[in-house]
Amino acid sequence: MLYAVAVFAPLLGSVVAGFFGKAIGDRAAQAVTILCMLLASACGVASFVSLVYQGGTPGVVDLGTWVDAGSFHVSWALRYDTLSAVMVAMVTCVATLIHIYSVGYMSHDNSIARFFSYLSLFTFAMLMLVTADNLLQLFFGWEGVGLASYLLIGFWYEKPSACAAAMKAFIVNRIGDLGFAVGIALVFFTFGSIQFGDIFAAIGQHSADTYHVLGGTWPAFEVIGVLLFIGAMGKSAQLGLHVWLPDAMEGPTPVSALIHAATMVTAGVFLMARMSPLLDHAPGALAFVAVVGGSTALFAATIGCVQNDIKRVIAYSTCSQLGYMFVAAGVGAYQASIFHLLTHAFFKALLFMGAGSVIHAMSDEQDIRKMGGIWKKIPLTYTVMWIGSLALGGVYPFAGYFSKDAILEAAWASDSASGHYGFWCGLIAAFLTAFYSWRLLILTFHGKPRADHHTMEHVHESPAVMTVPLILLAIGAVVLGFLFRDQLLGEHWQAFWGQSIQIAADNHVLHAMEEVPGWVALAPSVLGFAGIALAYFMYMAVPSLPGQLASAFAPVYRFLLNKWYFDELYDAVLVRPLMALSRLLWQVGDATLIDGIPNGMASLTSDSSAQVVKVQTGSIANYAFAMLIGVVALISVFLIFR
Amino acid sequence: MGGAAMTWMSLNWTLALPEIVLSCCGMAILILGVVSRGNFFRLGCMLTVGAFLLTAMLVLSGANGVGYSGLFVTDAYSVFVKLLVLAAATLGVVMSLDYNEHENLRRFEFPVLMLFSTVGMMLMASATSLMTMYMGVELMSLSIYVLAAFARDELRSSEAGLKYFVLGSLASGLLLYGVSLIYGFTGSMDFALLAKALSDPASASPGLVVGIVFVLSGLALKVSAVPFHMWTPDVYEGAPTPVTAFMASAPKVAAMALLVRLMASPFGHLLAQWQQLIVLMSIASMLLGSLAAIGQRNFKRLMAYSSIGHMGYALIGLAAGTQAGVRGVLIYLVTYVFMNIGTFALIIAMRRRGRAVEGITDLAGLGRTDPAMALGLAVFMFSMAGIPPFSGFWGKYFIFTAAVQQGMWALAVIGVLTSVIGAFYYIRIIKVMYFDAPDEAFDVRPASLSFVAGVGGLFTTLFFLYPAPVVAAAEAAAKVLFG
Amino acid sequence: MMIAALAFYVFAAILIASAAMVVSARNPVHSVLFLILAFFNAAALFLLAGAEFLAMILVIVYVGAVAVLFLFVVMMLDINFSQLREGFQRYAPVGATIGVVLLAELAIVLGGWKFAPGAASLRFAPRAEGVHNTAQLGQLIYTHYILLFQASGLVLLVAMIGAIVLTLRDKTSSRHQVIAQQIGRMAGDTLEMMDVRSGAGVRELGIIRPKPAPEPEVAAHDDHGHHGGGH
Amino acid sequence: MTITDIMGEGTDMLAVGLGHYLAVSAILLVLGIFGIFLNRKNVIVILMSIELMLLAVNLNLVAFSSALDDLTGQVMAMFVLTVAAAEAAIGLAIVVIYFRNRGSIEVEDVNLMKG
Amino acid sequence: MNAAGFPLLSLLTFLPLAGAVVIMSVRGDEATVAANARWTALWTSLIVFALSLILWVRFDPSDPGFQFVEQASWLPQWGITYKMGVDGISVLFVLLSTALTPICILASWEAIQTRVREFMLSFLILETMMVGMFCALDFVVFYMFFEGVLIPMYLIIGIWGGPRRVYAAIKFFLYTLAGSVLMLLALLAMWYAAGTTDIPALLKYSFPASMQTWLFLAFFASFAVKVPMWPVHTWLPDAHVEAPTAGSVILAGVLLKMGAYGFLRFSVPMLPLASAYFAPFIYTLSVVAVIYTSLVALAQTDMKKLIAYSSVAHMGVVTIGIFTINMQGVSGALFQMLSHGVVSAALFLCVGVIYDRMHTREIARYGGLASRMPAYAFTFMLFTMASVGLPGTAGFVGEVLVLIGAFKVSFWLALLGSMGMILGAAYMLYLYRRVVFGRLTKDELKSILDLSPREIAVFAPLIILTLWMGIYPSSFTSFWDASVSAMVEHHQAALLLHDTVKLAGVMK
Repeated sequence: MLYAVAVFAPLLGSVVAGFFGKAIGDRAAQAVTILCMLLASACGVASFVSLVYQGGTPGVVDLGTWVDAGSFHVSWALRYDTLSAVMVAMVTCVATLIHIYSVGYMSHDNSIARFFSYLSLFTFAMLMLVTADNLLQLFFGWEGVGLASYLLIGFWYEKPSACAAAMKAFIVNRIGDLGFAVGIALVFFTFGSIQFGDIFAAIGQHSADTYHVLGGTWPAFEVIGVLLFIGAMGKSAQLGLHVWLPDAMEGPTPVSALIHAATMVTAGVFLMARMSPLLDHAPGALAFVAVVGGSTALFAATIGCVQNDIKRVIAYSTCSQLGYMFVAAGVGAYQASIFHLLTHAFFKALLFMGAGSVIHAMSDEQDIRKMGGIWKKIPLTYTVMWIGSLALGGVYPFAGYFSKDAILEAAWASDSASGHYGFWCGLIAAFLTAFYSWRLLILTFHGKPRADHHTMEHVHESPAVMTVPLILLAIGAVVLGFLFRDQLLGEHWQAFWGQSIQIAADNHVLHAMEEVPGWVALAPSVLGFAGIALAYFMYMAVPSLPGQLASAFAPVYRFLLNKWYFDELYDAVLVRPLMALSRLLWQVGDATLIDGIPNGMASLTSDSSAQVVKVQTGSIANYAFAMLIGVVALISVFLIFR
Repeated sequence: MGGAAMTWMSLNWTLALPEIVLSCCGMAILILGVVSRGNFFRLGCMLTVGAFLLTAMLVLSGANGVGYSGLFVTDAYSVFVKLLVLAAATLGVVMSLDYNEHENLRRFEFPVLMLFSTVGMMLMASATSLMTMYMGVELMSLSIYVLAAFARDELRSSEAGLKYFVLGSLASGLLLYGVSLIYGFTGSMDFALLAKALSDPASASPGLVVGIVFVLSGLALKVSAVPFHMWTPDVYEGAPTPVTAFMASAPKVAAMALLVRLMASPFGHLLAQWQQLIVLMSIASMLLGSLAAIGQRNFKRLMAYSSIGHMGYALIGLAAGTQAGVRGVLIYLVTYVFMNIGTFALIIAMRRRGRAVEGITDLAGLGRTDPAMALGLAVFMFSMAGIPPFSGFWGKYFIFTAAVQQGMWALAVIGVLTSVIGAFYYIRIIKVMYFDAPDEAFDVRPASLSFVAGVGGLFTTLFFLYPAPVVAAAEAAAKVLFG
Repeated sequence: MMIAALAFYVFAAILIASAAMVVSARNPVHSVLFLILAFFNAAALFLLAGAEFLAMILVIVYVGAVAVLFLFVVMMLDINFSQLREGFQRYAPVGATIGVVLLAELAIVLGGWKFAPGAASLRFAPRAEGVHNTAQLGQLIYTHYILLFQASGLVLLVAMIGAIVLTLRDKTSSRHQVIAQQIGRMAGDTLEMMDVRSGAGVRELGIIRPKPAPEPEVAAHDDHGHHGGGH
Repeated sequence: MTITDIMGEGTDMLAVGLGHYLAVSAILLVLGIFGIFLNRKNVIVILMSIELMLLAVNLNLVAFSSALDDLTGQVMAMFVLTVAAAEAAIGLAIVVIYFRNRGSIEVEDVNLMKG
Repeated sequence: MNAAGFPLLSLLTFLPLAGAVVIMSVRGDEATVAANARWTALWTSLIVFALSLILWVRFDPSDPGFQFVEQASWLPQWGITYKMGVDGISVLFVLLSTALTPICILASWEAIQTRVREFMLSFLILETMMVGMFCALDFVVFYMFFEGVLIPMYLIIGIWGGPRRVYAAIKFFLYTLAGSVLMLLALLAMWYAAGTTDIPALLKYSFPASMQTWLFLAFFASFAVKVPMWPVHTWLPDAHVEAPTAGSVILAGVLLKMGAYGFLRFSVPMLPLASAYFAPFIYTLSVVAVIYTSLVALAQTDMKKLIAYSSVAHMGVVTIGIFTINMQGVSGALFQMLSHGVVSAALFLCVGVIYDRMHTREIARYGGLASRMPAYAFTFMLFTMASVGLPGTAGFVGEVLVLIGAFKVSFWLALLGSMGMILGAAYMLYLYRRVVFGRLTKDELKSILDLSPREIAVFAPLIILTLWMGIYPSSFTSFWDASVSAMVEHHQAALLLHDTVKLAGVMK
């Protein structure tokens, strides 16, 4: 079946490139992986089309048993429904483009085959994630993308910062994964199965289930929801567990585009959507999701405003956009979150790859303070960056406009405190988004060239192999919102989504969002333009202003520049104490205390041995005396205890 | 039981045929030795071995029964013990062949004394009277006193003889005093009659039990149970090594067997009275045996402490006071004898440039210089530590079984824990042999020692394959005392 | 009865006193002499208890043989007895305590002595009426106790062998002539014939010192070599 | 026949009671033991102490024999005497060779091996 | 006689001894003897492995009982028989042992240059002991093999080990011995109570509740040390660090499983009440083990020690799984044992590879190996990930099953017991980063060589196994499903019975 081909073709490519890369050469490795990707995307799109537009029937492709222990059955199976199909299509398409882009971008690297193998491996894992038919397989893909992300962030393993970033990404993700894994256990505990079909079918039976934890009794669904969301927080870099994402920019830019913008980080959102039938019965968990999402959206946007690394700015923007998606999920508008996920995949990949193009042009310079004045030299890149920013900023009719508006409307329409919180956060974030997007654009492309002469001379447009994907993505960033808005969110959303997103009977968000007050619909756009204007004012009109502001509000500026001191906080609160604790446990706990007992017993034994031996004086008289004492003692024992 | 009615045959004198034959052989060898010209030592040893084998055959083929007016018995128990004693003695004599040549101890009296000592042990095994017991003990001990001092030009040897003699005599004094008290209380020295008289534990007077304590002390010295062990390390160290080997095995067996028979048979009903004492001695022996050995540098001395420990384990079986316990003791003794003799054979083989060495560090790197010897020693050490599948494990297994069956948990736990402490010094020897840098190689090992070590090693290693005969024999023997 | 009792007390007192002297006398010769005295008194006590044969044996064997042997050895070894009593003082308190405890325990035990209920029936050799003590002992020893009698013979034999093997010395401490060895000695064993060039020095010939003569083999005897061990 | 009968029968033999004999014997035994471990003079005295102990035993045996009116005790005492003689011989032989090697038979000198 | 038609298990057990005899009988100069010993050992172990595959093929997974049973009279009057057999719980460990032995022998091909004959001898004897222990169906036979393992392992650590080998070897020996002698007492008590040492019979026998407590503690003393559980784990890092590579491999691969196997074979099924009673205690220790030793691992500067500590943490997961006593938990524990057997063994081999080249295990002495040793980097990465429990590798399945099993017991148990997910990732990746990643700056590393064909041959089966176990674990779990469910049911029934009896007592 095409669907399975779409999933496994990248694996094939990865294995070939990985194991035989050396033998067949870089070119061949690239060719194989890209061919596989093309095949995959063709199949992916085909299966999407056939399912959604040609009346195909959703189903499950069973590949075999995986884990089997008592009542715990897990199969390898590919779920074929709209949600998966959409994701498959999106992932394969974006990934294909990024593969192609990488041919150009990585052309000077010396382990190309490895890179392509990793990319394809990642794609495979992501596909496994989105097509999973059960939570465990989803977890497989989840961890698989984590691995690929780790490998790709640490691709330039000779850079210590890259290695550290890779580790950080993996470990922080693991923290979330722990919650996810425990969530899976609770799902099994509640439903007796972790097969999506079984879970969704049994929602009604178990909706009153409770679970005791943390000294209270909670509805089981709420606990599940929170636990799964903790997993999603890790993967989707939500507030608290976001710290890995900016660091992950240590990886090559296509990686940032693919993993840290378009696909992997959205896995959390996907998980929320996937579990929508359950989550919709867990209002508390949803509120939590919305609050965290809203906070992240705002929080990341504030940081994005002051960052100077081009990729980091985009990374924080990703973080912020993911927050939006969670707000949508948190108010029950899963469709909206997936919609934003899709559009975001395109425009964010576009932005990253555009940034990559810039970096490429600037001889691997990433600091926007050292750029500027290059828009004429790389017009195509400049254009696509504009398109990407417009989409990101939510300017009509670019894709971002539709999806972001939908989210904010849904948040408002949800008519809940958490929804409103999400709405206001999102609104402010929309303003900030526009601001930092244009700040980036202006600083990068306009003004006086701040790079050294040598670099400026080398600024050139990227080769076609890089620009073509950019153009394709740009097209996507322009048209996607327009094309899909109604299908995904309109009255007939059910026709599109089928059974893949099920919402509770009392969830009318999609309907209500059409009827929000006018100002709600308008506000994002207005604020977006305001942000653009502010950016223009600060960086184009009065370029000295930012510096003055920064020195005037130095604490705030430093606070933002240092990312709210999250890294430092974690370092001080978690990492250092843990490392100290581990040394303490080792040196004191193990080496002194625990080993002290056997070692102490050993020395006690040898000491007492020395004492015992002292009795053995060699003197006959003493020996005789000892015997006599023995006799007397024995007689006494006998007489006393008889 | 008037003397007049007594006929020669009613004594059942044939029951003691093995002893009689062995004594006659001993005297014959003595005469031959005296009249022969030249060195009779080697031949004397051979003849002694022959005599032992002959005796063993007689023991095996002899009938069971009580003879000599109740002084002497031949039963499964005595047969078991005698065979074991004879085996140990035979191997002991074989071991001395080469050693004595080297150390200028080639005098034919040596095997003869071993022989008479063995006669004493056989008497002990068959003793059913306190008198027979005493005579057996003395015959055995007197010979060994002399043997211990046999290297008469060596201070260490004569000191060993002196110490053993003095303390041994003191012990026999105590023993005798105990015998006199028991006799005084019951009017008899016959085990069967004693058992009858003491069938009611309540009737036992303090005097009797104090007598038992004295007897116990006297025998405890022979098995070197704490606190009557003090002579052991010094004597083991000082005595010529084959003598050490001999007295670490055969007399221990005989004395332990006698102790068991004495405690189980005439005083069996008084179990509650003496059990505690045995438990105390057992615990003390195990503790001391394992602790004191740790710091030792001299291998023979280490073996002394080791044997103290081993006797502590054997006493567990006695303390249990059951048939299973006695069975355990017997099996333990069997395994003990073979691993002990084997170890000593290899200690004797520790000879460098013609001079005997005894330090544990002299074994350094033996695994490389003489793998066979190292392997042998390793087997014995592991076995003594009670690591399966070697026979030492089985000894402990059956001993602890008895203790557990009687619910003597504390004893059993202390037993196994001391065996762990004990394991430390056994594996330390293995460590020296295998882990340390090699020292100069030992001299070529004479065949006789290889033979003895081989017998011990094979028994120790292969015992687990077919333990049934030994266990069955021990069971049968134990049954005699309780049946 | 009175006389017998009086005799008992006298003999017992002397016995104990002389035993104490055995232990505490400074001069070992005195100890032996007190031992002899103790034996005599013990023999007297035996007599009082009706064991005439044993009493005689004690005098003959012990006084006549054993004690004299002691005396002999003490004198032969010529031990100086100057330093005494050090250990005695050091160990006396604790030793005395233990001794007193032991004595007290024995007193408790023996004080209330009673026989086993069936003791009478358990007797193996009740005294026969009208048979002399010695005769009856003889009858017992040569019949019922023949085994032990023989065993005691073995014990004595062992003692004899032991005493001989330990103390008998051949007069071999000096080197003595082994004629066979002298006759069997070959010239080639000790002599090396070399061709000596004229004018060649000893060093040139590679001869630094003459080849050592082989150790003369001494006939096997007991106390050659390996003195003192040196372990 | 009861014990008192035996005792009664024995009394004509026994000038004084069994207890007296036992007491003397016990004292003798304790003296012998004292001699062994309190005496630090020379080894021969230890041997003599052992003889004292054996004497105590013999006294006991004879006393019981008399009290029980049974000859077994005396037979035993005879064997004890025999063995004691043998012991003395061997003991002295050992002392002699020890003296030859060590040049002393002081008790405290006998301590080459210890530990 | 049994499914194989001949005494397969005995053959598996004692064939290595035959190889040992062959090795012993070789005479000649050192090189000849060494070469001969290597080849003989390899072939012997390969033949044994090939034979053990019969188990894989002929084992009937649907039968919860013992299969391939063989029996010979040994001490018949005393209830002790020589009885061998495997059930779903033990069969795969037999295979694990037979599979790891040739790998170990191959791994020491060049690493061991001194006293090769003795080394191979020890290894074959060790194989006998391991296989025998997993096959034993008589308690005494079991104990013999269980203890017998000490001998070759002691020698392997002590002779071919590192600088502190003597300390490590003696510590290992005494620690384990101290534990197992107490088990011996329990064994004897069981023998006395049940009149037999036959394991299948003992499994059916129900011991009185009060006795169970003591028996359990005695068993615990032995198995906890062997597993090892916190706080009796400290022998393990020492032993691992000092042992030669192959020793560490077999120690981690099989020997640690003996303790867990003991829990599964004896403690849980034979002493259901005590197991239930002590389960919280075990959970506590296990959770502490997971967190504590993971943290300690984080601080290590010695590669082997780090992996050794990780073993303790992983075995903590195993003990949690075992004492959840439900299908998933036990199944997960078994799987974790198997996977740990493969993965940690492979990790030790990975350390061995570079140790053979550089003769140091100090992490700080390495760095940037990836550029010189890509194949090694890949292999190490794979096993690192497996150790971390990445889905798709062997390490994951066990952990997730235990997690699910533990969740049935308690949320916190599941959560804390799975902390290894995070901490494990931390210390393993930290290790990997310091050794393999980074810039290769150290001169002595510049000429380091990548995996040799022999080493690839060593790793290949382990890689395949790791992935196979991760992707298609049911081919392994199916072996023990029936046995485990029988065990769990038996356990529930025993608890129920006890409760009923108690209730009845109260009613009266």
